[in-house]
Amino acid sequence: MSVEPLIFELSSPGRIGFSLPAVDMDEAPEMDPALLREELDMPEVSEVDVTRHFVRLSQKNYGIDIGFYPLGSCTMKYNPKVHEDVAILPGFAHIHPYQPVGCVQGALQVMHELQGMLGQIVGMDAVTLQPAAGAHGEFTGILMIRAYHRARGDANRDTLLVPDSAHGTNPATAAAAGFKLISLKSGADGSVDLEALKGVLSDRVAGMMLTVPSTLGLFEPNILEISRLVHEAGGLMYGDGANLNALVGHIRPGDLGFDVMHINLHKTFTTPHGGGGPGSGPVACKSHLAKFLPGPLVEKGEEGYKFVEPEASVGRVKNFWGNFGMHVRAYTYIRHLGLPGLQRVSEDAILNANYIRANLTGTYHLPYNRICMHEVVLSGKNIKQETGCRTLDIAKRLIDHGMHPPTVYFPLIVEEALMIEPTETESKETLDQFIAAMKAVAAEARTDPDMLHAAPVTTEYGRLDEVTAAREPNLRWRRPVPVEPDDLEYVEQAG
Amino acid sequence: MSVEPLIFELSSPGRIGFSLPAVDMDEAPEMDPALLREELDMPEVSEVDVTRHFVRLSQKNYGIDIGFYPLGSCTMKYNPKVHEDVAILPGFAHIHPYQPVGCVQGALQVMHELQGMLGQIVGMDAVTLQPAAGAHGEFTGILMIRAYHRARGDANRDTLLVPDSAHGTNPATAAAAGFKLISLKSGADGSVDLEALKGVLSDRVAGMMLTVPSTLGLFEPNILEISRLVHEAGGLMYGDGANLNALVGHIRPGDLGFDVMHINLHKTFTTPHGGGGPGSGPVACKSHLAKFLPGPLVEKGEEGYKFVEPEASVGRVKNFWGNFGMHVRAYTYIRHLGLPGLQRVSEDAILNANYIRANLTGTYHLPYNRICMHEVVLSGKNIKQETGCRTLDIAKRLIDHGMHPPTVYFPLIVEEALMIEPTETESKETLDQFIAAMKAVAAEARTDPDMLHAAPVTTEYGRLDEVTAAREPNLRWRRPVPVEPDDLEYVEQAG
Amino acid sequence: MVYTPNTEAQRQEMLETMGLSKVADLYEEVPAEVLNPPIDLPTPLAEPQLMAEMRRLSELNADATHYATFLGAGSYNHFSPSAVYRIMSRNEFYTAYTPYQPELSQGILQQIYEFQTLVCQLTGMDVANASMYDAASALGEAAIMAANITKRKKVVISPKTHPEHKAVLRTYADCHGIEIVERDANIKEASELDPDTACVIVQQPNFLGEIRDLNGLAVKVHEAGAILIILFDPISLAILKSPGEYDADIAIGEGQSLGIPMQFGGPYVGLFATKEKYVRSMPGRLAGMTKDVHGKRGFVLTLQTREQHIRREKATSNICTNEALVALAATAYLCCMGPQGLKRVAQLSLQHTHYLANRIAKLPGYKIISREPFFKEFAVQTPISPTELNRRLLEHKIIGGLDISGTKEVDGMENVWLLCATELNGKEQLDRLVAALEGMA
Amino acid sequence: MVYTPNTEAQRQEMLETMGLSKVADLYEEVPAEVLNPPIDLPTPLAEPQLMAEMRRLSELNADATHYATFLGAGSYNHFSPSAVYRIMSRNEFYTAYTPYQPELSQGILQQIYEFQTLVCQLTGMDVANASMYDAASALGEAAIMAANITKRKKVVISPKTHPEHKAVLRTYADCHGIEIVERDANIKEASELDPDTACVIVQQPNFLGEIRDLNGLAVKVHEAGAILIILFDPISLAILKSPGEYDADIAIGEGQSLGIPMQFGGPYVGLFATKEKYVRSMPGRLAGMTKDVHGKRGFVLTLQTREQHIRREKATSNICTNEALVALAATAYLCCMGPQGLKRVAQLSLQHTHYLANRIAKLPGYKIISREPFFKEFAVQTPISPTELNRRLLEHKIIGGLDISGTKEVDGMENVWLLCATELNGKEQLDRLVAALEGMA
Ligand SMILES: Cc1ncc(COP(=O)(O)O)c(C=O)c1O
Ligand SMILES: Cc1ncc(COP(=O)(O)O)c(C=O)c1O
Repeated sequence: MSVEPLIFELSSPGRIGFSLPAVDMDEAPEMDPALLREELDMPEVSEVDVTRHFVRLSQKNYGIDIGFYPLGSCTMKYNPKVHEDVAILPGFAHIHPYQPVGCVQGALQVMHELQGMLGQIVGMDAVTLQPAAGAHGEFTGILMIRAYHRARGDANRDTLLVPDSAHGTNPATAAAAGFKLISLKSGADGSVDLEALKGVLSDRVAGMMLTVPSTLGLFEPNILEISRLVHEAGGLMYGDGANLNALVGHIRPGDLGFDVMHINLHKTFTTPHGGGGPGSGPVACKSHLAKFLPGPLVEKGEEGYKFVEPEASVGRVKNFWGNFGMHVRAYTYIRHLGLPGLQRVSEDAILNANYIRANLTGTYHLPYNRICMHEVVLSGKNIKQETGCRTLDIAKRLIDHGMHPPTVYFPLIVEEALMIEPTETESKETLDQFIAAMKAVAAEARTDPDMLHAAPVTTEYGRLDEVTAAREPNLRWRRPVPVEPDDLEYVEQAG
Repeated sequence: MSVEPLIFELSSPGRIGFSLPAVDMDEAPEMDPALLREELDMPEVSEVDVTRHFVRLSQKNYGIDIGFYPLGSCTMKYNPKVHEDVAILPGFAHIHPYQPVGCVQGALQVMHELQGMLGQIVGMDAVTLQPAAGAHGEFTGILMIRAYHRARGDANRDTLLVPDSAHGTNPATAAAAGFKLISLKSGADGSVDLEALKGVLSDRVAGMMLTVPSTLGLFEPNILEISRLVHEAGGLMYGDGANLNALVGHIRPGDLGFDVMHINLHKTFTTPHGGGGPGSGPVACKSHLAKFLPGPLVEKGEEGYKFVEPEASVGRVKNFWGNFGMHVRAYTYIRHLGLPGLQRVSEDAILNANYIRANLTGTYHLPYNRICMHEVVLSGKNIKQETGCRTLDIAKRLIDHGMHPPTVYFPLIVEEALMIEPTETESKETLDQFIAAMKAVAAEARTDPDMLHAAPVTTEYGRLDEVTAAREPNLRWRRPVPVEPDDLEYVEQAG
Repeated sequence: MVYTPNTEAQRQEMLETMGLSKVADLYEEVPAEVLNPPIDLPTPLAEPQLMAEMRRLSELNADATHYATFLGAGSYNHFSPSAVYRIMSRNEFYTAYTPYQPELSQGILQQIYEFQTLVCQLTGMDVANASMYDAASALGEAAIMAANITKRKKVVISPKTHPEHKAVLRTYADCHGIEIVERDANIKEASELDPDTACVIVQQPNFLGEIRDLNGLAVKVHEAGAILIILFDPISLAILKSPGEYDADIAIGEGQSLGIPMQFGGPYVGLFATKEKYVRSMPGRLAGMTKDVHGKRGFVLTLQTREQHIRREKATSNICTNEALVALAATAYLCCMGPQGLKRVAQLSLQHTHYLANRIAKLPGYKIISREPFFKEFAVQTPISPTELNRRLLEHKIIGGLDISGTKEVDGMENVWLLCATELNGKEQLDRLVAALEGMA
Repeated sequence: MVYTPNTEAQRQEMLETMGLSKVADLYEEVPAEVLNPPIDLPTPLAEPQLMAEMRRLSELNADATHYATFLGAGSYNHFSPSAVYRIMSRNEFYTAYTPYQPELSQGILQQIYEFQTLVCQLTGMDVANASMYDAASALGEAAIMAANITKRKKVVISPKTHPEHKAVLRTYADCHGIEIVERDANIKEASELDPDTACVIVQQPNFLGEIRDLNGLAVKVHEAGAILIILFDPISLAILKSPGEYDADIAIGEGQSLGIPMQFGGPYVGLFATKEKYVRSMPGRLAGMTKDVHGKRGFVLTLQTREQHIRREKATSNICTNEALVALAATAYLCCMGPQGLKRVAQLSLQHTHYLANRIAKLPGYKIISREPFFKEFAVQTPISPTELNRRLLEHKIIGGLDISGTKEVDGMENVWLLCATELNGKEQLDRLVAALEGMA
């Protein structure tokens, strides 16, 4: 495969790639030239060019539909094809958000039932589908916590507790929502350190953001006690539901003491990640927080489904009703699998992660020697000490073995972390291949560390220079300035 | 990229990839075991496996949507994406051919109008859409010619004339239809040799199969005279319409004297080739042959569109009404482009081919020094004489230059033929790249012939051993016989 | 223009390169009297209007996603998982040509090899080709192949075979002076085959959906020096004895059942399998396994000396373009279904069909004609004309069965309706049909 | 199960590998009292039934392929060529994650780089990011960015801005104690900005479709030490002066117009562009060009130190998942359209809208409220309630405009209707609407 030109480099003046009717009326008033733009320099290509360009680019990209994609914390599971067929039905794809509710009852039914089903699954009383992604859900939930305290006149609670194992969006959200942050150091077993927690609880604490299972892939055995302590101190429990895949059908975060949480439909409910988005991050809460939800919600009334505004809403976080296209897919998934199917999801997600844990412990360092949930975090520190090969090298070398590497260097609290989430849609055969590849790489690190430093070598591209990219950012293409004859003359004279 | 396992090698006993309801009734009588099969040994894989397997396989395949695909005689033009969206509309995709005509009027309208539009384009009076491909259309047309003579009591006409430049399906069709064949040697300029033609015309001649433009990419300048001669001798003119792309909108085969012809919708009217099919090969004829068309045809009556049976039909050549899915696409195409668009198709197809001709003559031998039509046939015989590199080597080396090679070794009458059909959907830029690559390969043949013999070297696969494939055909996978312990013992004892 | 990328400036530039001044110069060899005749075509539509117009036309048709359909007779409304269409619409597959350059076509070549194997597994035959146009034309080719192998000129075909298959067979056979005799393909008849018989053709299940006991038939046919051709429905083979188990010499099937949408009759895909010993007489393309220069496993088209592009008038058939993409879809379908899924489809179809027959049998004036067991369709005699029933059923959003009144396949019997039920005609639909019929009594 | 490939035997085998005997053992750390609570979900549906049910639900909605729709207000029924969807549904694109491993993600990385460039070309700005959730949340982030840059806490926004954008802005600003003032963003007002002003936000065309003359505005805003944020509609930029030409500091747009289906409101894509000097304050992902070890041009995510996964609470935003696939579709759309196509879409929308306004203006009791020129929507005062009009129009298979009676954006005026026409509302549809309104007089 050769370097694919930029679409700009394929442009030819006057070429067209569209098929549109001619303008056959002259109804608009003449416009003041001061309102009009001067030129529009964009690529001029044919539909043939566009199709080929993007098909060829796609071939330079890895996806779940190519192979194993064990990014930890990302739940890269198979995206059922039927979801895509459902989502493009004209009655879902081509409806306007402001249509009179009477003529979008099917859409409202999907949203209403999805609210209910998600509530059932997480054990919460009310759900908004509005947030666009997990981080957006976090933001929404944290605003609700603030609104809750404010409404009670408890206005001094300006601090959130976040464990040091948390995903980056947790502290970033706390900051974005205007909170101060206390980072909680995890205990030796990866769990929340109860004593440390007690030490920081106060009437300044608005709540705690907790991920269960944690980003270490571990269940929080003291979760009920943690919730009790936080509640006792007047705080609320925010649940980061990114790892719901481990729990779905068997354990409800609502039962663990969480007051409010988000759900990543693009993880647990397998709406496609699309190269980084779209996602969808519904927020679920207990009844005492329901009135603070962003509006509108969908309710079923006498005359059908309708929108209603919660009485003390924190306000909108997004235009319209959220990423409806993702709601449709998640709804389809839940109706396809039902409770037995979802339970199986959780079981096999956990089983697969533990199978990897059991088979790779020893080859790689296992920082927390416990049964894991949907993912396992290993450490390459033993390899690094022994061979000088870093986790980055291991990851790059895995590419040569035909696999997408796991998440690396996260969670931050694990040295040389390798965060592996296989998901339930992978077979034992695939896991065995991965395990074999991981072992092979570990062996190669010992026998030929340079091979790891040089990896990947079987791909079209070798390692990319990220340092220069950041130092001298080139963030857009610009038309090369044509050399004018005058310029040339000038150069010649000067030269 | 690594070798993709066969789907059979991915099978795991008990794994399933389907989602179907359970059998919830017991209504059928018990069946005699003598009617039932014993085992069904087929691959057991998940939907994940299937998707990945075929996505990975697809990446090992070249298509028009990857790049230039100048196979001569194949008209590999861009397949508009809108056609695919139209073809999967439920009202086209999910209708049964035997539905009462009153509830499929839209489908019948498409067929009826397509019959009419194709008739207009080729200048013929009646059209059947039934044949499944070009060769099937030839078969149909030749049966009509036979029926015509028989109906006139002219039963001795058992011979067809076919130029030696014809596509293999022409002689094969003549044979399949039970005719004898006279192969006509082409003249020095690639055209039909009028004297030779006169020499073989007789009352045994049922007709002549002629391709215009010919497979040499040349227009037949004497076509009117040829038709006159054949008709004078009591024969009919069969037109192989595979090369209609050169004529569409500007020249009608009906005006050239053809009595009956087929049209390859998968060429001129850009229904996708799909790795070798499906195609669609409507047959068009003048009024004197219309009653022999295979039935049914679609007519517009008082109460809407309906099927009618031609009075002296040669019989059916296919189930149902032909490849309707292809009719829909071709219909969409014609309604999109209209006459101006189709004229532009022909013009640019010819322009592109001549541009290649003009630029590669000299580098390669040009056997017929004339303006060509939609394709140009070159010869690698100069390269072969000079360097020992054959056309096959040139083709394989072109692959290393990132292009699909043209058709090679056809037409048979051109030594070391390279048959290049760019089509109108390619831009000058692409042609320039191709020309540059062809020149580069010619240069390499001189400087480094071994590089050509070894080509392709940049692809995942090197040249494949076709000889062994044909000598010891392995046409299907068989489950490796598991080695029984007994067998091993036997081997050990024997050994 | 959207699909002709050269700009006016480029066209002019290109013309100049070759010493021409205008596009018309390219047509200089064409007699002026035939150039640019009037051609009457509709005004072009831009893509948005085009899409709207095609949607409008499509919605003039009653489709199976909005109607319950009980039509079968060679085209079946089976379910196809979404994954199948997504696979067949991969650009690299559907925009490729026949894989003549194997280095650039390993994807399709390997898939053809897998398809051939799957057809063999399903039919119990030794080898299968890469596809034929459809079952009917494949049957025509099979009869000619049998005639060529046996050097005989007579074909015996069971009368209860799909009438269009018989019609196509007649067209093909006629070209070679092959005589066609309709005679029941039972053991007794087969014991009395005359020595001119090239082959015996039997459809299983037959046109009326009946499952026949074909055990022992092959022995008789072979004793007469003839070839046994079994025409099968691929879904039925999930449970029924396969052509291979019956020792058929050639097995022909309509692959449409394998997840291919009905599409008003095509494109479908003809399945063609035979015994190893007949492979060189077989029509159609074949992919074979081989190695590349580095010893890596790969695939190529092989045994091409049977084909028209090499052998011209001596080829086993004139077929060139086949139904490759449909075969690809069928391959993906078979892989998604697997043996268990395929059995489920067959069982559901079988049960639904008998459920319907059992209910209809109880309606006054209806009489089941097909002999049990039948597979996914059956013939029933009706109190009023099936065409009239169908007309009335449309108002209930039901597309009724095929009116086969007076046809040869039912010995000219009047008021006969051929009804079909697949896994997609669930209990709700079956009950709805029965209730509608009750209401029409 | 169809998406959980391990068989029972394999599950058992795997459990044994790790010394466990049953699946329940995996949950041993979970307190028993919270394990396996009752969860009430609908009975699972198999794929055929599921597809039928979802089709049924979808057809309860009146969609724009079957109704003429005149709704705009932030979501537009523009045409999208079939090629766009075919591109975005390439498996390698839609099943990929964020391109953290560049060696395996060059396709998406290069496409992001192209998207960034296209947004810059369209807006006339220096740099653009890889996408935001939507225009509304992007606006919220932009205001915070402006506050951070200027270290000021007041935002001035033009009142005729989309009310939901204003609402979202309020939610975002509120967290940081940023005050929001609604004030017309004309030169006069801008000359009197108080020194606390972080930014001035103006939507062009505004909520009522009006095109404002923003020349000179930036000078005044900059004189006050504030930042100018222009909220644009990308289609309008084919003809209207760009934010860059107006010297805006930040340009925010809703990318839905760029060939993204309306989908009942999402997923859409927020466009975010700014000046070079502000790039390190910008939220969202960025792709940059670089080289690989062999010197080959390639792309990586860059300037990640602005982002949450590196900077955590110090990040410029908490955004992680964005709208990458929608941005990909917009990229493909822009490439298909090119400058000429985009201008055509803009011209057709402009003409259709004025055609409609010109006709409606003549109807008794109707009065156009929006000031000419407007772009693809306009407000009109109606003789009866727009909600009632909409109700009646549905019977004509017309989805009417938005009822904005009594809203702040029209100063509380009663009976105001916001109508929109795009290139898809051709003459036939426009006449049909006018005729229907005439019939209701
Ligand atoms: C644990 C955790 N929390 C939050 C998020 C943020 O979710 P999103 O990317 O949808 O904004 C992620 C995403 O990877 C995550 O893994
Ligand atoms: C000149 C010519 N004639 C006939 C045919 C046969 O058409 P088909 O492949 O559709 O059967 C071809 C196909 O390549 C051809 O090029």
